[in-house]
Amino acid sequence: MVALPPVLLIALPLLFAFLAPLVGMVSRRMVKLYTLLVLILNALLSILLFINVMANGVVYEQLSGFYPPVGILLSVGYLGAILAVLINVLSPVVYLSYFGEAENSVKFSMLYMLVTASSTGIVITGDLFNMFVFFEITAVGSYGLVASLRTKEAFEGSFKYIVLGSIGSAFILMGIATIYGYLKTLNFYDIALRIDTMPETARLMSFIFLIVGIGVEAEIFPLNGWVPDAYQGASNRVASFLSVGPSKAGIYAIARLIFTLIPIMSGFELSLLLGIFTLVVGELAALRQRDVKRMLAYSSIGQMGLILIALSLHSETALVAAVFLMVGHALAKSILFIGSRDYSGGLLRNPLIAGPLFLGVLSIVGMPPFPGFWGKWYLMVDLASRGAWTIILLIVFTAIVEGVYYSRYLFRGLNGEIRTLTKSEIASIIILASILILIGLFPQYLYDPAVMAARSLLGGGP
Amino acid sequence: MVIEIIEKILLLSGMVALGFIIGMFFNGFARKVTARIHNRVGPPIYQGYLDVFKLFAKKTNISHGWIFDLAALFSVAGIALAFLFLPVAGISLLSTEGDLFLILYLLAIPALGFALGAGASGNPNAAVGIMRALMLMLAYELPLVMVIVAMMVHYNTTSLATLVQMQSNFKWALFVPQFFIGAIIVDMALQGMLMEKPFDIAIAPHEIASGPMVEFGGKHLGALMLYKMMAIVVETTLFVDLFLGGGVVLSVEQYGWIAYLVNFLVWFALITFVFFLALLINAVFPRFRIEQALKFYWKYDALAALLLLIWVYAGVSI
Amino acid sequence: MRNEDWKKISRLVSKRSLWMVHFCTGCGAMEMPPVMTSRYDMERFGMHAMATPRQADILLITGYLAVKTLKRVVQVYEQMQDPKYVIGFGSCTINGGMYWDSYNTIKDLSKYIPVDLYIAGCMPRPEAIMDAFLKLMDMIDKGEAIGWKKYRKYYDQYKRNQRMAFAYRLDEVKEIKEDDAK
Amino acid sequence: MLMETFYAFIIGSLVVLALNRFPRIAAVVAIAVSLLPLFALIYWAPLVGLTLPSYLSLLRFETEISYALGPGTILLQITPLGWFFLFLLATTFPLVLLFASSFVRDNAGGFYASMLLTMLGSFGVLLARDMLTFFIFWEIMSWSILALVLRGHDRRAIVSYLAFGSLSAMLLLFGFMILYYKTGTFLFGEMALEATPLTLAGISMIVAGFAVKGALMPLHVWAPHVYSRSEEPFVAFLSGGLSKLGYFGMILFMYGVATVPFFATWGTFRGVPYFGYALAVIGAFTAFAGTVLAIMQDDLRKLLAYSSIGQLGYVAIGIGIGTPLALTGALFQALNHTFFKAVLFLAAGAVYYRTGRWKISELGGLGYKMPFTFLAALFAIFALASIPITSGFAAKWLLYEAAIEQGFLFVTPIMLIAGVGAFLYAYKILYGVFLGEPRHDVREAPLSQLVAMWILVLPLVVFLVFPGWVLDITSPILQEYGMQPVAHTPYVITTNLAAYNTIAVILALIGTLFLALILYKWKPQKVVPHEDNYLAGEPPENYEYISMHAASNYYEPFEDVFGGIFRKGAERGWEIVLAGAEFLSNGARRIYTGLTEDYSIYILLFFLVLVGWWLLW
Repeated sequence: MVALPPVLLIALPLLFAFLAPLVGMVSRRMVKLYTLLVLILNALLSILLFINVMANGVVYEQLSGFYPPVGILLSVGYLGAILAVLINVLSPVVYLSYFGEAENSVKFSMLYMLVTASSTGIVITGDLFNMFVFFEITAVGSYGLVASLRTKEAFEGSFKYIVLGSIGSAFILMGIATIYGYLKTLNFYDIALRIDTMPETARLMSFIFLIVGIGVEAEIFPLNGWVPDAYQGASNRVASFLSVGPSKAGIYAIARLIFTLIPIMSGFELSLLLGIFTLVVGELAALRQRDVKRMLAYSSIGQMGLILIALSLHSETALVAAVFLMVGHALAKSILFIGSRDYSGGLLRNPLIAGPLFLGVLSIVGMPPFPGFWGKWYLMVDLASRGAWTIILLIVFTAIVEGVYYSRYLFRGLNGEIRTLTKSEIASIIILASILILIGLFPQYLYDPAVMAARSLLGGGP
Repeated sequence: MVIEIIEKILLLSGMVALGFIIGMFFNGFARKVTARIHNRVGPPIYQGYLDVFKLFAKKTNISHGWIFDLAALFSVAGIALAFLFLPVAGISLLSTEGDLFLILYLLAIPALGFALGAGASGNPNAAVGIMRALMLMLAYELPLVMVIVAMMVHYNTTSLATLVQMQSNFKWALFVPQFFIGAIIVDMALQGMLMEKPFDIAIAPHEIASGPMVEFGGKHLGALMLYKMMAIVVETTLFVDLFLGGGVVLSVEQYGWIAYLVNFLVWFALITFVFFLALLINAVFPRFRIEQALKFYWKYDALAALLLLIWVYAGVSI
Repeated sequence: MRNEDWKKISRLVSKRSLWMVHFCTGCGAMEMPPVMTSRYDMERFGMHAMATPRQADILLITGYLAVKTLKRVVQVYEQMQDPKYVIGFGSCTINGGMYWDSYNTIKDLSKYIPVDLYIAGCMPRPEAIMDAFLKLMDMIDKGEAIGWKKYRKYYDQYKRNQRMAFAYRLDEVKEIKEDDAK
Repeated sequence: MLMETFYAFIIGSLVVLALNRFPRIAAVVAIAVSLLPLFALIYWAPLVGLTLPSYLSLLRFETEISYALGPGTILLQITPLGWFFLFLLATTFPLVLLFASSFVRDNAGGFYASMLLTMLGSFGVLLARDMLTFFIFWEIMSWSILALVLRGHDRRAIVSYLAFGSLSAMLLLFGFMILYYKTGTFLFGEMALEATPLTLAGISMIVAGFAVKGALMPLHVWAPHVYSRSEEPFVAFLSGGLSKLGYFGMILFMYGVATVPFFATWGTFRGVPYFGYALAVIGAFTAFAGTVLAIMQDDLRKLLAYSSIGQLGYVAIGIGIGTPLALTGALFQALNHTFFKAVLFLAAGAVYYRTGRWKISELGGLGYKMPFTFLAALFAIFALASIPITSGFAAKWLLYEAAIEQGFLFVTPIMLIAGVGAFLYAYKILYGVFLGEPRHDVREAPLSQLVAMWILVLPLVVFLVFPGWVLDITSPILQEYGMQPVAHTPYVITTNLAAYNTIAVILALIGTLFLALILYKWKPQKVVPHEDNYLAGEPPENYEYISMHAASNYYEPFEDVFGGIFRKGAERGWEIVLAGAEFLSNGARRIYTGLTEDYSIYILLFFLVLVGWWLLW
């Protein structure tokens, strides 16, 4: 097997993104196909990288000739590889739904590729500043994507996202500055090695700066004010992509922060607390929500809370649960977001649409044998083995709340005038649903990588 | 073996015939008693036989189809079946093959069969009558089953034959203080079971044209009359078996066939007495509306039965 | 046992168990309560008022019959089961009584349904009614109360008369006349 | 062949989904697949002591499968209890599909696919011997029911089913987790429960989770909505078959995983643990309230739904009392209920298929138009009312005996009075639908529907004569739980208190019927049409304005007395709970004001709180 450098994963879409206007000059319709091909190529690369990582362990690559800790380092860990595959495989599938659209926006395709590349960058980087840069690119790209619908709501959502995202960026930058000021390094490994030499206060301050900053992107309560508006304003495929790419990248960053970067006990406690709050607030807010996209956005918040809880439990089973939850959430939410375009009724009368949407709901609600179930099951097993009944009770309560509002969602898709989706959208949700079923029926193929990722993270690795 | 079976069949048929004969006698008896209370002369005491004979002698018999016919069949067969499973005067023909629960449910066969035919007639009066009869059933069954359950737990048996046996030598349940109250409760329920006033709203002739029977004439009505008459015997016998030792006064082992005769006469006297009590109430009361009947049974009768249950509960420990 | 004997026994028993349904149209119904209650007590003879024609043996018509009412009377009569007897009560059923010149009241009941026995008087006293019942029993015993057989035998004739009474347009009457000619 | 059966179900469901446009072929495929559990049932029959001719089982099935799936273990193994419930499901399922072949027209592929998945889930649940497997299959069953409920397009049905389904799933999950925490294993066989309050809480949660599926009050709210708004073949299977799985689970966890001594640790009442006694009381209340509510319904399906709830209450009573007699009664009642309720729902479906009406007050007089449907329904109703001319009585009798044996003074009268109440609504079905004035000129139901109904009636008749055969197959279950089986021969059941001889009852009934027939046939009769009816001396001529059918508000006086207490009682309660949740939800939504400045302030406040908490305080 050819061990391709991981940097291709970032570089290729970046490069091709800037070539897109050239293609657009030739034929604007070609751009879509071009983008799709690039994304598929990227997906193949990510799969190769994943296989490489699983076979040979963590893959490192130095960039621009400098050696770490000074130079830029890419380090693809197990979790990073899983997420890279997740982002890069789902990104073309989600993009597929753009094909039925009449408009051929070159800018949209460019931004899409940029965000794909930068989200991938976040999960495979080994350098804090690098991560910050990718965060910025992701955020800026996402602002553009959210606004791409050019409606009032879209601009409103984008604006809120910009404001909050900028505040978040500032916090990340402050965190980086603090760490750099004390340790004179930005390499993850270097920081992890020498973090104990930092004064207690500085360490905590940098932790707080970083978690506040990353939390904005990772949709953590109370930093996620932009989420409902941005998801509501954005077009469905953008909302879908946001739940695949940036949000997963954000949660990955938090995982790196609490596990590798500044592994302090109170960090885990804090993130557990945040996770619980995010879960409860998100699910409760969704219960009374009438707008479908807003409801799904709140539900996303709830799921993020669940993932955060799983991350902060600091155990192998819980981390496996987190991986399953991330994969399940990315798949199911992207199905639901794409499928819910024009969601006012009659949609579920078409079995080709109803099937994937139904499976998506089942996975989110945690019905076996879908990834969402495996995630909840392992999380519960872990919580049970330490007797954390309060958290179990909260999860149980929110799951029932989920059941109520998703049943309303299903009902709304049944009655009313018949509507349908474009063929490309249907194709895209069917592909997503197939992946969902496959992972659900053969969980061991995700379980083994997830265990490796968990062990690596627990051992302080990437 | 064959002779035994034939003997048994003959005995059973004889028992059924006896039940019908006594039932028909009760019809005339009831009318006579009521007439005397009304200061009338009343019909001859054998009037029941005449009526049934006349009905079966009618020239045309109008039916509404095969479901309608089921009524007559099931009501006569069902009530005879229930009678066979009762210990009569200490003679238990089939009563060891089933128990009190079976009898309670066997009593439902004729009732449901009757209701089936009445409903099949398509007459709304019949339907209304059946509705009232079923509700009345629900009403009186509550105090009835409460007392019966209390007795079952007290005597630790569900078999009526065993219950009768336990009451022999005048250890009647009536003489046990709590079941003296129970007897009064069940007697009130019996009034509803017999559909005598004040609980005869289901067959109110002036209001719903005799209710379920409205479409029945000729042999169909004859069959229903047989059912109603036999039902009197069955229900009063149930009461006598429960509280009055089934009329057993002499032990068969000791006195032989004389015991049978005496027991039988005592049983007959007792059921006549029980029925007579019901007639006395019937003759002087107006009727309840159906919801009043329901409230009466579930409020006063059932409350008394509940107190009885508590009493028995306090006295019994397993 | 010969068939004749059987019939004899059957009649002997049936006459002691006569159930009747009253068709109370006129003022004559007033006289029924004394008959039923303790003063005269018709239950002595096994007689009983029943609620529906299906169950009854005697149809007792107590008073005048308007044409509309006659329709119902005929239906009631036809719903009764053989053997069945009709008693016309009071002069209204015999000749219209005080409504003898009414355009809307039938004058002779026996034209429409077979009447076994009339009780004359306006209105008859309970004694007369009791007497009529005893007479009817006697007739049944002797096999003279054969109104139900007559109704079967002359069914067409009775039907024609009924149609005639029910007709209220001239062409209907004409139609009946044409049928008669056939 | 066991693993292949599961694959066959998955592949079969995909195939029928593809055959969406050819409903008849889809039906044939679905029925062919649905016979597999039946073969398995026959092959496993020796487990419960039945010897069946070997040619009956065309295929060979393993009795145990075990392999590791990811971190957990999948352990499937047939047990006598599983066999008993498989008997109920596997026999009902093909017949229900047969009925559906003429009933379901709209999107038939989706229907059969979901039905096959439902059966797949149930099959797995019955074989599961560890909690992971159990939960996976349980939830597959649960959500494939949801797929079928969605076809009803009814908001209340969908919302209540998914809400209570989640509640049930989460209660089960919570309970399983507690058991796992205390025992450290997922395998039923290896669990040794200590009697601690936490374990009891876990078992209670599991039992409550199953009670949702078994529609035990007050967790029954979903049932009437779902039963009354879904397709009849599915409802027949749901009420007849799937609702039993809740009671299967209860028996499994109360007597297989936990034991009577486990419950007895917290004290007993008249020989019955308090836990079981509470379950019995809840069951009795369910039986009574379900019956009362059934009496008040006008919608045929709602009536049957409440009747299901009431009848299953008896099963809960039996499980609660937990003596061998009571458990046998509960199992027998479950068996009876499976068959008679399936027949009744199918008969309701056949009536709807021909008339297009569900309301009892709009039906009438179908007994002469659809005589075979009527007779099947009549048998089922006799069984429902436990009249001793079907097997319905034996089950109730066992339960009554069990209650009296334990000296239950207050539960038994409620059971008995609920039994009397069953007569009321049974007659309402009979009169409203099949008797009375004929109002629809329709033909008899199609042959496939009749065949399905009549085969389902068969067990009711067979087990009337030989109730001992049911006791034969329940005895191994009792032995597995270390209990003494009930003494019986094929037609005599003997308890400490009395005996019940079915042959005596049947022969006496035949005899008396014969007598009555002689008496009856003595005189010839004349059949007159329905319209020749006593009604003010005149049959109505104009049917549009006058109806002689007295079926609307049939038990109005009853409703006057009980309506205020029972109607919507439970639903109100749950609505208050939901309102509470929605109040919280409004609070949560108020956090998201939609104002950017607020959100910015949140971030800063959050930062300040963290800083303040960690650094300054």
